[in-house]
Amino acid sequence: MPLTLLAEQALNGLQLGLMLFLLAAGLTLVFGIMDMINLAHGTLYMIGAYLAATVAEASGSFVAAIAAAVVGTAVIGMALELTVLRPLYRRSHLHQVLATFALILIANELVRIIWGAQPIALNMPAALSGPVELAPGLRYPAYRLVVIGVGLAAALLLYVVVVHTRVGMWLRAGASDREMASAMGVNTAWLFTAAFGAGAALCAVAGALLGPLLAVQVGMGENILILAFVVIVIGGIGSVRGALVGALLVGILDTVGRTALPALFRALASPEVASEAGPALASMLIYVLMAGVLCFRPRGLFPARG
Amino acid sequence: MTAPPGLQVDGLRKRFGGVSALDDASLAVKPGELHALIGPNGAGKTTLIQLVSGAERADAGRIVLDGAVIDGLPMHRRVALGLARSFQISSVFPAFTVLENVALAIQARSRARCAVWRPVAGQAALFEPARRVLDVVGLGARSDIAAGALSHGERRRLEIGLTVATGARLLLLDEPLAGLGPDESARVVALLRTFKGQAGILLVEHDMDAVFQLADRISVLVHGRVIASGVPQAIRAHPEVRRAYLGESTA
Amino acid sequence: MASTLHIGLRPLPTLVLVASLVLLPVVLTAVDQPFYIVLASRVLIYALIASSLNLLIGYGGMVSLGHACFVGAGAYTTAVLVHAGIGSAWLAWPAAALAGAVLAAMIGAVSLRTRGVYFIMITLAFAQMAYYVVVSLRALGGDDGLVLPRRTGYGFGLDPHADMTFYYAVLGVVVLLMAGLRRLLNAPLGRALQAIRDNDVRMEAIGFPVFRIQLAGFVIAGATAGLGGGLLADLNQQVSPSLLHWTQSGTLMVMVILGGAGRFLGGVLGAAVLLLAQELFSDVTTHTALGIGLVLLAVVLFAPAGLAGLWRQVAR
Amino acid sequence: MTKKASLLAGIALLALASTADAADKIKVGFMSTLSGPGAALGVDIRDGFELVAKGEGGKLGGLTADISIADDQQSPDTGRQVVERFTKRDRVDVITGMVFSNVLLPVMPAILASGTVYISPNTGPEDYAAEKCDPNFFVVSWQNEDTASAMGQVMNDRSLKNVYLIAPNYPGGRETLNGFKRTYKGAIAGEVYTRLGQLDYAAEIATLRAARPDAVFFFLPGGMGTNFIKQYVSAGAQQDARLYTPGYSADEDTIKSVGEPMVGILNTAQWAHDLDNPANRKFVADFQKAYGRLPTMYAQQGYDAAQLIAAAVRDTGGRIEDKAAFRQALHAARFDSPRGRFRFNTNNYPIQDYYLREVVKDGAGRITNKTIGKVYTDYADPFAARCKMK
Repeated sequence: MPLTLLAEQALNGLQLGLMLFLLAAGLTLVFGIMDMINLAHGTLYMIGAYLAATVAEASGSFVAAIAAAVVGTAVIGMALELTVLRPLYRRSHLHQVLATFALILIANELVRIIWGAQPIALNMPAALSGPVELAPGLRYPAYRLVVIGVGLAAALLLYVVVVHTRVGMWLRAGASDREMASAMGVNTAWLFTAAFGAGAALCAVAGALLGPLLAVQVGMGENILILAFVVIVIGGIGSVRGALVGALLVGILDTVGRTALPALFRALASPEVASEAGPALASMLIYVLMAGVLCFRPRGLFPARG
Repeated sequence: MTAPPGLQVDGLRKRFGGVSALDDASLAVKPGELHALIGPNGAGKTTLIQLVSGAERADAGRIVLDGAVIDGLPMHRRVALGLARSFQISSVFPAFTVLENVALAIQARSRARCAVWRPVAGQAALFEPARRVLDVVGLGARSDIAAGALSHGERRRLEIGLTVATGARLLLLDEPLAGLGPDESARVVALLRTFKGQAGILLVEHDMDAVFQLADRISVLVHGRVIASGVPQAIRAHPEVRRAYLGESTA
Repeated sequence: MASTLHIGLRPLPTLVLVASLVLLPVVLTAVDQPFYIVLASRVLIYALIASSLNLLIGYGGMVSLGHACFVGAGAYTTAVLVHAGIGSAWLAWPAAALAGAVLAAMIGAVSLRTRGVYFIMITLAFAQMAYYVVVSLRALGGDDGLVLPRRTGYGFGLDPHADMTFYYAVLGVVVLLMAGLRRLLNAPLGRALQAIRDNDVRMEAIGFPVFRIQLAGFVIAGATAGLGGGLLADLNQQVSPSLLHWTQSGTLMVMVILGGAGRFLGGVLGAAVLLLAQELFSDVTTHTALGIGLVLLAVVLFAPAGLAGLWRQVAR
Repeated sequence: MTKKASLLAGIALLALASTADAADKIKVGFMSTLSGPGAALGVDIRDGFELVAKGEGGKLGGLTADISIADDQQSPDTGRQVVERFTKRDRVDVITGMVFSNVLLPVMPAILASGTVYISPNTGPEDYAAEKCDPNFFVVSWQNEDTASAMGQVMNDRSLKNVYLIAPNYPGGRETLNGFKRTYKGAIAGEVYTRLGQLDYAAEIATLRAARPDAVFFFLPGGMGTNFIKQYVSAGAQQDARLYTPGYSADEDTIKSVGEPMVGILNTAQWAHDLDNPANRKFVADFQKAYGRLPTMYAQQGYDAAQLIAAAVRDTGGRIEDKAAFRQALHAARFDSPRGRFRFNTNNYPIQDYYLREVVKDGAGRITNKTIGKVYTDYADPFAARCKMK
């Protein structure tokens, strides 16, 4: 593999990983702090993308679209938290799975009723729609570079908030021991709503940013939700650092697997076997990684709770 | 070399992260003896129970039960060999009745413990011995209510009953008096006295009056190390113990 | 003996239930509505599959989000056997159960090392792997699945393609297995599973091999689901990867929780209500999912013990 | 448990409520993918189909049309259930509507076993084109390889010598690439099968560009195609190797959701909304009036499925109870298809023309398909020869 291609694939893996991180960070916070399985997290991502597409269409401004999506989705997320999810915190994971599964069904139908069954358009700003030359022979889509930048910025921001601020201290305390957090006098109800809103906002950032690269359609949340779950389980539920490491691992492994495995099989096996086994194994790779991690570290790479 | 009968603990070490919880702890419990383990908070008493019962693995050291090394065995295998523990915080089956709780412990050592056909209900072989255990711990009259509905004191006694019902020859009791009022405490002390001579007991307890009333021998654990072992009078007189521990706690 | 754990059978309602299930196809044939015989067969099969998941979730405390892969294993086993010319249900159905059991043993051996959310996710991961294996293998028809040229036969001159005959075969299997499941739950192993659900640490401390018992429960549930998959392959005369899709695992879980996890007939009730609701809704609207979603949400918020629990609440 | 009993009573009542057949109407079972990510296609087929009945005041060929619409949720298991309902409870005369071959193939044996006619408004699988061709199975759209093989021809004509192929790893994907390779004569720079439902194609696009092909032929239905095109164009790869695809990945629905990046994509289809014939002008105008959007291939196919039924009903004088006559009328039906000339081959698959379309920005700034040539005239699929049906 030539060096430029290798560099390009590394960037691709990084970019996929960072996007997964945006989704996984919110999920892992909600999970860690509230001990809540939220299958509807992907739904917030979908709502973010739809809001962004609608505002972009109406205003013509991509920045306005992202801002509106972030605010709108955070509000919807907090409203959801206050009405439906709050009564579920003390219930078993089973009930949380069922209720949020129901939310997926409802949200998908509502989106279909409001926006129709056809995918809708969300385009990147024209200025970013081409490639840039990073090095001789290495052209990379400008938009994906922006996505990488935003992903890194979000990761950095989260790191600063979680590690260096009072809110972050509460979050960490909440993730490791909820009783202790409330004993410390933290208003957990407010903290939960805010954390949920923040998670929803991160979803919206991911949805709005990925919209120009992916189809904005009903059901777009579920595919990516499963990936986000894989990420946080690998990283250790409740750990933002784990989510980052897990996301990058998944992003890079998936990218490497998709390019290297079929090539490897072509070199080793008959074309018949290769064209079948290569893609099959590549599809499974991240699940194999997750099962492997859990086999040796049943609580993920960075368990948040002792 | 054949080890003497009873429980031998040799040179146990355990670290959590950078902190040493047990550092070369050794002690021996003879068959039928009530052996108390005392020490200040954080001395490593519960860690020792965890390691001996098999809930956690030691970093180094040896645990021998009646001549057989049991270090590597999972907890349920150690129970089968005759070593059972109780928990500092009562750990029962709240949805099961009191009688069913104890019957479970009997079931654990019956040959048909995982049978799939004959209903449990009506199996006298499980419930008769369970009733006898309940009579011993004084819960005979409460056998048909759900364990979740018991008072704290009753639950402490069920906790002991569950441990006894395993039929173990050596019991590890982790603070059986924790949180009990004087009346309930006296009941449990009387109960423990009836076990003396029938089963070896390693008793972790903070109630010094109870310890000195009951124990045949006492070991003192400080900073993860057993600093003294002997009959109660000897321990009471032991200068190091007085300095390290009793001096503060009897004040 | 006072026990809330023993699953008793009141003779009269049981008799009424079984008798009405036996009479159902006769009545439906009399009113010339054979379609509902097929629907009833489907409900029975899903009742069995949901009950096997109820054994895991409700009685064993093992919240598996990968149960569909055992159904798929059984279904594909049956389909492959039929394609290989082995067309007897007496062979194909036990083989389907065996396939479910073997897969469950492998997945359980790894997954049961984890607890809680991690268990939910690792079972999902394994099911996803199984899904991608099936989608990718051309020998299994890939995304198109496999069509069974005929149903597996029972001998004795019976025609499995007659809706009524097939219904009775399914009914026989389901009643037999539900009876077996009841015995299992009342037997020492069933007790041990429920006790582990409530307090696994204590079970280990009184001498039960917790891991092995959970694995046994997992394998039994996998075998039952595999058998259900075999029946499903026969019913539809086709198998496809959608049987193994994660939303299918989710739907099975919905059935269990909707009906009442840890209630003996919870799985049966959940499967019946969900499938019949889908059938009713789909006649009037294509926004079926909206209705189902709202109903589910209402159940979780207002009847957390499921419909079986609600029934008890109302009856009181 | 008494709850169960009342449920059963409910079912019995429901059964009694359905009425017996009336001879003065035609019952159509329309099952399509109407929810989930594949719903866009199913909805277009349905809208096209209903347009015909609406135009006739709720009738098809003079008979009152009783159309039951059901959602297969893109699952063969659900599809099978619907088919049982159509054939055993509603006893419909015709079934139609399915989008995806992975739903159609598993349920088709049950439909054919019941003796019900099926009219496929979309997928035309190889299975029923050759030896297994069936007098009750009609395809009003195309054989699955047709548009791809037309594109192979286009690439030969354009002297493209080194083409890169990409499709999802499922039977439909392989079938389409086979169709392409059947006619394409040049070298293959690479052939990649991706995960079904894949989101990110950055890695594949990078590998693809490194292979330096003259052109790329891709078949990625639904959202996969949208993702691929958006990412391909933003990588600037369209300048190096142009995108070619069967019409389904470059139709008005995809254009609407992708927008600007679609411009320049070449695709082949049996129909285009700018074909100049009266039937097409009426169809496109009626569709836009009724639904406020441009029709797609799917809409046209659904429209023709309904037109086909209407023509056969008309030709039999409404006597559709005579199944043999009805089948015969369907096979021989003459109707004004928006695509122009259309007739059935011996295997009940179409003989029709194929066009080359290019996505352009038209004078009004609207991005849409423009027909730029005809590839095939009276094209018949290569499997018909193996069909023994006369």
